[in-house]
Amino acid sequence: MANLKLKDVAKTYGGTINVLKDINLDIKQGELIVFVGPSGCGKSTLLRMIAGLEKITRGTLEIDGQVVNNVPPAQRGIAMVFQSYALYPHMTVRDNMSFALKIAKKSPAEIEAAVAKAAKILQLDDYLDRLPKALSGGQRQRVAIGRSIVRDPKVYLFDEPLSNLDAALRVATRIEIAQLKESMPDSTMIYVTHDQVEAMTLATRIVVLANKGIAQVGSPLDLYERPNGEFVAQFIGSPAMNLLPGEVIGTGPQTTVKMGNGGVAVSDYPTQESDMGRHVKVGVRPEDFLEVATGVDFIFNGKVNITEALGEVTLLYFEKEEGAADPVIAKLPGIHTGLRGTEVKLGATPQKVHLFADGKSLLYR
Amino acid sequence: MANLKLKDVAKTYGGTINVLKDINLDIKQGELIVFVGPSGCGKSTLLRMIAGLEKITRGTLEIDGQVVNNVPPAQRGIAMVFQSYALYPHMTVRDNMSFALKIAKKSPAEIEAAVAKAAKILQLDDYLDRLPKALSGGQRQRVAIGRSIVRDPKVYLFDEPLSNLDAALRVATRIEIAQLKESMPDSTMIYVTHDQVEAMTLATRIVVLANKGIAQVGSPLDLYERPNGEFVAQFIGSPAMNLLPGEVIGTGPQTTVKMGNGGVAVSDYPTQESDMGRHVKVGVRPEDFLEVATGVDFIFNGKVNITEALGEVTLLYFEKEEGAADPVIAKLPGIHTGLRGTEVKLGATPQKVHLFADGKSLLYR
Amino acid sequence: DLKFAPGEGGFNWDSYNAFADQYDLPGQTVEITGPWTGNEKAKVDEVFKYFEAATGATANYSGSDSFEQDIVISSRAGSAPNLAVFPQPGLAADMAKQGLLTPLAEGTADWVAENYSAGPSWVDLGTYEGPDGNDALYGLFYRVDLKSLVWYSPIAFDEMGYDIPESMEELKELSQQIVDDGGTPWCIGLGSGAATGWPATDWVEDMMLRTQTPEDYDAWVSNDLKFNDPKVVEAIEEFGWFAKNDDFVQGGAQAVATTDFRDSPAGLFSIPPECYMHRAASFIPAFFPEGTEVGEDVDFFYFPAYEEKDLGKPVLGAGTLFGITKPSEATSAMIEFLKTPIAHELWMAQGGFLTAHAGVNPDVYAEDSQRAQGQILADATTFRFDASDLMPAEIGAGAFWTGMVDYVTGTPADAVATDIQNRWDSIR
Amino acid sequence: MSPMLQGFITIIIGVGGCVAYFYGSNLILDKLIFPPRNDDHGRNINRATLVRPWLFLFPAIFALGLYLVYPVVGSFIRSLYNRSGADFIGFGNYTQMFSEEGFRTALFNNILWALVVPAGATFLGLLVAQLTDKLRWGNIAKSLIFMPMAISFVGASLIWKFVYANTPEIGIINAVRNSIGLSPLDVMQIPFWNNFFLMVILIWIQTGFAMVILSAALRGIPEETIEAAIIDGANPFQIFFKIKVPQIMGTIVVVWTTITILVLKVFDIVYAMTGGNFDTEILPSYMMKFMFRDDGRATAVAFVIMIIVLPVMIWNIRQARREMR
Amino acid sequence: MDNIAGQKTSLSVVTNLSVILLVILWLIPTVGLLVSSFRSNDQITASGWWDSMFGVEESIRISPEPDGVTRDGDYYVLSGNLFAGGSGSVSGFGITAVAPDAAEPGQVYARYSVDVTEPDGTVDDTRVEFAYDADGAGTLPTEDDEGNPVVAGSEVLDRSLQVAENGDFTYISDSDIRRAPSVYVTTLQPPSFSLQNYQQIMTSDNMDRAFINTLTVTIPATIIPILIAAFAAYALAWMDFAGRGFLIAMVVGLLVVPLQLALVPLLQLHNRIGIGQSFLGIWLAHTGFGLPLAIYLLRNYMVGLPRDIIESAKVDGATDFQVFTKIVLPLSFPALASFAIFQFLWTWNDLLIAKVFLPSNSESWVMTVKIADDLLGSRGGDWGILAAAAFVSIAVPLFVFFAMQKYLVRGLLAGSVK
Ligand SMILES: Nc1ncnc2c1ncn2[C@@H]1O[C@H](COP(=O)(O)OP(=O)(O)OP(=O)(O)O)[C@@H](O)[C@H]1O
Ligand SMILES: Nc1ncnc2c1ncn2[C@@H]1O[C@H](COP(=O)(O)OP(=O)(O)OP(=O)(O)O)[C@@H](O)[C@H]1O
Ligand SMILES: [Mg+2]
Ligand SMILES: [Mg+2]
Repeated sequence: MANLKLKDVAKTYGGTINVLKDINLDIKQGELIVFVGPSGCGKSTLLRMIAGLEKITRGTLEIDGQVVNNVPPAQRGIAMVFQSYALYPHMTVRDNMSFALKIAKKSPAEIEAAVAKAAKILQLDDYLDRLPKALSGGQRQRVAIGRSIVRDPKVYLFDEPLSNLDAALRVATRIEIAQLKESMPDSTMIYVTHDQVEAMTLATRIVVLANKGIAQVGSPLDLYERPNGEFVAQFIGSPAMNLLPGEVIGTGPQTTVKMGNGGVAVSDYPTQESDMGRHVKVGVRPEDFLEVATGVDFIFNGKVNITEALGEVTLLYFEKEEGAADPVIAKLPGIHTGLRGTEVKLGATPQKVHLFADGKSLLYR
Repeated sequence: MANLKLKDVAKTYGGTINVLKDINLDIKQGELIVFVGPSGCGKSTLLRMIAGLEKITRGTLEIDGQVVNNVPPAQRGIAMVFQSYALYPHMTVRDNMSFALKIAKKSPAEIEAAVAKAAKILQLDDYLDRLPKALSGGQRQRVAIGRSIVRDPKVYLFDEPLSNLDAALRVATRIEIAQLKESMPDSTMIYVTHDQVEAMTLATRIVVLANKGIAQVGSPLDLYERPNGEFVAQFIGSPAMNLLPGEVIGTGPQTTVKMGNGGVAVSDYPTQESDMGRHVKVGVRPEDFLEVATGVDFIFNGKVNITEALGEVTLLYFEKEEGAADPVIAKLPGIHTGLRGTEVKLGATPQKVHLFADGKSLLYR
Repeated sequence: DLKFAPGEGGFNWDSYNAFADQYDLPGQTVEITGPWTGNEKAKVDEVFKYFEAATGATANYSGSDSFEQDIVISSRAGSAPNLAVFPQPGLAADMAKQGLLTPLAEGTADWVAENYSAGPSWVDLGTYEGPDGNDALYGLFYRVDLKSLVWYSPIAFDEMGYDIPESMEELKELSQQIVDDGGTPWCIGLGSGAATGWPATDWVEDMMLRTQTPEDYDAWVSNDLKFNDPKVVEAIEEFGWFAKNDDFVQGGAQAVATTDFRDSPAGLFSIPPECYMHRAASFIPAFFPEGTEVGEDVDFFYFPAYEEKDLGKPVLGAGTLFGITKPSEATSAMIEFLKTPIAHELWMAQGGFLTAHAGVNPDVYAEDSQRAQGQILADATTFRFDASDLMPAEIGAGAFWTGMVDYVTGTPADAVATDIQNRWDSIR
Repeated sequence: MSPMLQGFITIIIGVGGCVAYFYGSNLILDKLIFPPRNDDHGRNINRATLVRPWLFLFPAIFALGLYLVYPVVGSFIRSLYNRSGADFIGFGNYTQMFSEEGFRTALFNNILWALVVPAGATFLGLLVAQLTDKLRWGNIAKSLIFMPMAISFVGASLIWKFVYANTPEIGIINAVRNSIGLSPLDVMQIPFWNNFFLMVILIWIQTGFAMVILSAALRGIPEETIEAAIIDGANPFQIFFKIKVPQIMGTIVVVWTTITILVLKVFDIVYAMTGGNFDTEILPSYMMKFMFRDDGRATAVAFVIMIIVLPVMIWNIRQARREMR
Repeated sequence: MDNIAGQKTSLSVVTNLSVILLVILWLIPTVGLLVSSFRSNDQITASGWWDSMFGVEESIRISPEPDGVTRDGDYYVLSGNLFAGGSGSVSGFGITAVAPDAAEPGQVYARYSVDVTEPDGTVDDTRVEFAYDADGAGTLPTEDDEGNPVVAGSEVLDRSLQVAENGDFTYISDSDIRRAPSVYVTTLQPPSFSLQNYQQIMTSDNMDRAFINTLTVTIPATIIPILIAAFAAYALAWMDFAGRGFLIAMVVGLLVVPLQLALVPLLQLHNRIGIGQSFLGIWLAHTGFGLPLAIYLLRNYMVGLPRDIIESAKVDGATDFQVFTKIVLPLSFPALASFAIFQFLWTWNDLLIAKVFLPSNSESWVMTVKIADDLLGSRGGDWGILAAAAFVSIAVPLFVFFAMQKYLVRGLLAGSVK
């Protein structure tokens, strides 16, 4: 039912604090768009502008082809989960959830059913008659989610809806949201999250916001596999992609890069003759690193500083090299103990080796 | 400086709502204890009792051997990050952070330095002169963290300090906290989180709260590898461990279990003769599943319902069997596409196969 | 800077000099509170200046609208002034009974009896029962108000060819004639905030004096004559003859109850006249429009008595009295000062002052009209003090007031009178 | 010394003394009496915690006790004595009073006042607070509506004489009636309804009070809840009645209570407008009739007034209990 | 909130209109008072304030000086201008107060003595008055007021008056004009306002002194109770101790104590302990009387502050004193400001307490006492002064209101907790 189109949208607070500019985005009906981006980059602000809670300073927002800059929130057919919950403090959980339905003059039976269903999904059955102040943080967040899912809006806006939930519930709720989405293929959802897994699993497309604008838009795998620049490359995936300086020494459909301290990286990124000798950054995700035997070509070698055993995988933090902003991190499958302090050589398959020059990916030029 | 000892601690709200009971816990000086548990299980409450913000209904809390049930918060030498931030709305970020130091009559220079340092770590330099209301959710949370780390307390209490931060910042802050901890080996930290990775990477020991009490206490790997029951097994690790019903058909140092639809599981869990024929649950973590070829012994086979490609790994959701609460999930390394709707057979190495009877682990009897 | 240079004019300077010679009290202060504010305060301050000049003491006078309340509070709390000026004897009697007043020096009673015209009655009015149950003189009257006056506009009377009525019968005829001529004879206003109703009590008292004997009047004051006695009811209805007739009063009978007494004379001065007569006490010129000259724009005549009743020329009056709330040497001196003719003359000369002191020189009256009022006083065959001021406060400053309002707004006279009598019974 | 300077110094001393007490006493408590040192560290802190509330409360309790409780108790005792204060007559004053028509009228009127005025003023105050909240000239509107608060009761009564006076030249109501050809009417004399015309005056004054407090409360409502309601599709009325009003219910109770209590104290209006005539007497003005004449009776009325407030008090105490939980 | 898109203009129009309506309703009485404060007492009682803005047709009596009377046959003639030395415009005139506009300017108004035949047949003499145009001869009415026929030819001119619009008049009388005759004209009186009332108030002796005294009373009497009450309110809202509920109940109960009950015992007490009537005494009195409301209002506000913030401060090591001064007090500004406004108003307008607790000499008069006791014409009848006084004394409280209003801010707590 709802296509959204943002055209050159910008937001300025108090006339001077410039928060967003040049936002251009087409959201198709039925998409689930996830906004990600560093804290404070304007995700909530963008969501609030779409909801109509914040005036759009410049540009236009269209819903289904109609400019709605001046349409009040109630007429936009949206539901929203607020980052700060925004529960009605004087109403019980039940009343919080049924408020919108009562406003819409739904029948009591209908309301009852909708609330019961949402409460079941969110495991809130026992708390329906409590006031928000007697709930835990996570429970409050669930009520906020419940409030939006009892309604049947054209567009759902979720501002970090799961941040206070425990892992199990988070997975469960995430799946609920995915199913909700699936059961209503026509409704559009916009979702802000900091959780990579959420972003990756839920999104039809991910919008990475950074630096007051959109850094890249694309499907999760796109962003993961083909980031258009260093920012997105490092932002998507956790721990962040390692970026190592090098110099192009072979071009063609595959590119060879000479690394510092003797390593050599081969990437599937194609390059032209003219790129020869260019200083580039070689990007390898921690999980793409492989331990290589001595003698074999390695991309990086270094001394392990810290190891973190996560069960299925182990994180290796290498000692930070001079000049580097972050230490190199590798994520090796299985449990590795006793590596601390030892020298480890790492390589990667050419598909997994990304190349960037001047912050931009060499794939996108 | 600070050993904490909780003895038979219990909490009841309003005389009737029983939230916690029989909490016994020794926290040694210098430990970093992480509380995890389902939303609403009482983590914040426990933290608040330790801080002295909530009366202890029954039992005693000792700090360094002294019962402090009645000592006011200010005298307990603690710093706390509130789940709800609890920023001072009338103070700028700078004043929020320096408040405690001013109270403690630190010199202006000292304060200035401490605030600057914390602001740098938390990337708040640009916001020091703003009021909380002009901050984003994540920025507010960072201020709340900043407020605690500028101080030098005996005990740090963190209530989901990172839930609103983006992945990069979250990793960075997590590492900061780890380093902070390392630089002050004497200070004790208690940390509530929903993030498995946080829990696993930071904790000296993890306390799993459930069902009004402590389910298990142990080091992260302990909990991951040797959960004492189904609850902990499913709670730690994400997606949760799969539990499949079976019947013991072979005992000894290794145990053989006959599964439904023809599968056989072999576990390193030792069993006795008497266990023969016992109905058990076989637990396999999604990441421990391996795809096995036809003909080879498999533990589970089923039709793939959904796949989620996360980049480095792919999640397979199988169709839910009748009677099972949750679908079986497998996490296979690499990118697998086109599996949807196909039949897949899964097995696992014996070390990774857990056995539970009546909800308890067969290891702990 | 004394207002009248000593030694000049018709003042009794001898009495002043004699007083001045007798007292020398530098550094002492007399605190006085009273009901006079504004203009009147300015005038009395002038008088006190002579006391200061004569004795070297300081006299601090402060006036208040809510004097009755203030004086009770301050004397009970123990921070009373030295002297209080009571607007009516009732309150003074109350306070005397509670021991909050000090009796005047012995011999004062004799002095008043001798030196005031109709002296003994002034002594009676100032004599109350003390806390010990013994009667003593507590109050010295200073300034008298004449209440039996009807104010009118001579020009209007002239133009309409009306004559000043010599008897109550003529007054009633005149009232009727004015109505016949298309005018409204009377302006009556009972409004006075919390004290609403009191102007009607003056009417009724005047009517009492004109329909009943002075003895009945006295009996009424002491409630030996019940309030609901037909005699009293008759007097009330006499008042009603004027006030409850829509044609006779400006705005109709309904307006009587709420029109403020201070605004009520205004009708005399409007063009065309809203009314031709207004019965009010001698202080009413204070509320005439600015620049009004008594004698020219407005004048008064004696509120006449019935010719047929043959009760002479009764006059209703009231007065303020000084009582000692905190004795001191200077306070006694002040009382002595008030006994001198000069103390009375000094205010007489500023206007708006009548006195019962027989030793004053009438020449110093500021206006002829005052002299005329003095003449009415002198011609009186009967002088009676305002009854409501003498009744217990619950009646005279309570039930009587509200009863009158009830009466003019419709309750029959006997019902009103019975109500008031019941109240009176209940406070015994 | 110039009076200006003198006044200034007195102000400094007065206010400074007060500040010094709080600051000093806390300092002394913490540093001298129960210093958190040595071995009794914890115990001393606990002791200080026990004492501190009373330190904070002491001046208030002292002043309240001296300036209110003491006179009230004294007055209660006085109300059991007769007019002169010499004879103990038990509840004689009370029984006597209840047998009087005048008192019963006053009581009835007063209950009417206590119901109508707080309701009217609170409602209008809430309305104004809400309506002006977003207006660009809201502050001006508020100041204008607040203005009557700044006028003394006597001034206010005077103002309303210009409205109610029964002559068309002075009273605006009758001027209007006159202009449409109706005969003048004295609204102060319309039985029963005249009470309401008097109440209008107090409502006119007190709306400003309600408005100020309620508008502060309205502004304290978390904006997100309103935004959430907007998104939930609530129209402005629903937002107002279902979201805003319930959230400031506590404040509404406060305003209501305060005005009720004021109603039970204010005698000036009735006093100045009708002097209690035409059956408009209310208890405070009834009391003033006896005040300083028959103290036994006056104090007895005062206690009847206090009893009228009892329901409001209980309501408040309940509310406070609920909050403390 | 002000940022929400698409707020309906129709709604805002309705809001604006209804506020305007309310404000007007509220202002009508006040404007009346304001206008009245510029009028003299006589004007106030003579016409409504709403008429004062415009010129009013008013009838006045003018008595021209009888100088220069000339004789014309049997008659004495006086002529001149009614507005001697001034100007004006006559819209009607007459010779009696009863009919001040009997004739129009330019006409002649005459009174004749005539004989009439009464219904019973007797002939009586009476007077008829009528107006006619100056250029034409008047026709005598055939009946008098009562409808009795006039005996023809019996008329004798008594007096006549002719007035032109500019005030020129000719007065003819059959008897010698020795006293000034009364001529009534109806003219348009220009609106008349003056600062007389204000002048009288502002320039009266010692007004500056009274003003300072008022401030001396008001400022500490506002601040001290707020200070004391704020501490008490904090204790009652956020500190845990036995008897808290009882104390709260007591405060609510004491709200209702009528002041009058307390005056006498307290003044006695002050006298006994040596405070007597003094500024200290009145501060204490105002403090005592203002406290219950202050504690009540402030406590209710403070209870509503987010618990987490206060706890956070406690964890940060703040003592109760510091929590109070550094956190609760600044966050309670709206409540403090509201109460400050009210306490200020109350003490500013107070007359009773000032009279009881301050010495009654003019040195220590506050403004209310000064106005009530000194300026108001005797017995409070001077409405003009009262109105002006009300406005003079409104000024400072309004200023306080404006100054404090900015503390009644929105979103003080925004961003502090989730
Ligand atoms: N004031 C209260 N009255 C009654 N019950 C309460 C109150 N506060 C909290 N609870 C209940 O106590 C339980 C524990 O709350 P707590 O805030 O400690 O949970 P939590 O473990 O921190 O959860 P979360 O992870 O969601 O923050 C919850 O079920 C909550 O509903
Ligand atoms: N009222 C305001 N005035 C000025 N700046 C503001 C205001 N509100 C937000 N900002 C700034 O706008 C930027 C974007 O805020 P926003 O809340 O949209 O961030 P966000 O992307 O949602 O961050 P987070 O993930 O931390 O919630 C932030 O830097 C914030 O400081
Ligand atoms: Mg946000
Ligand atoms: Mg919690």
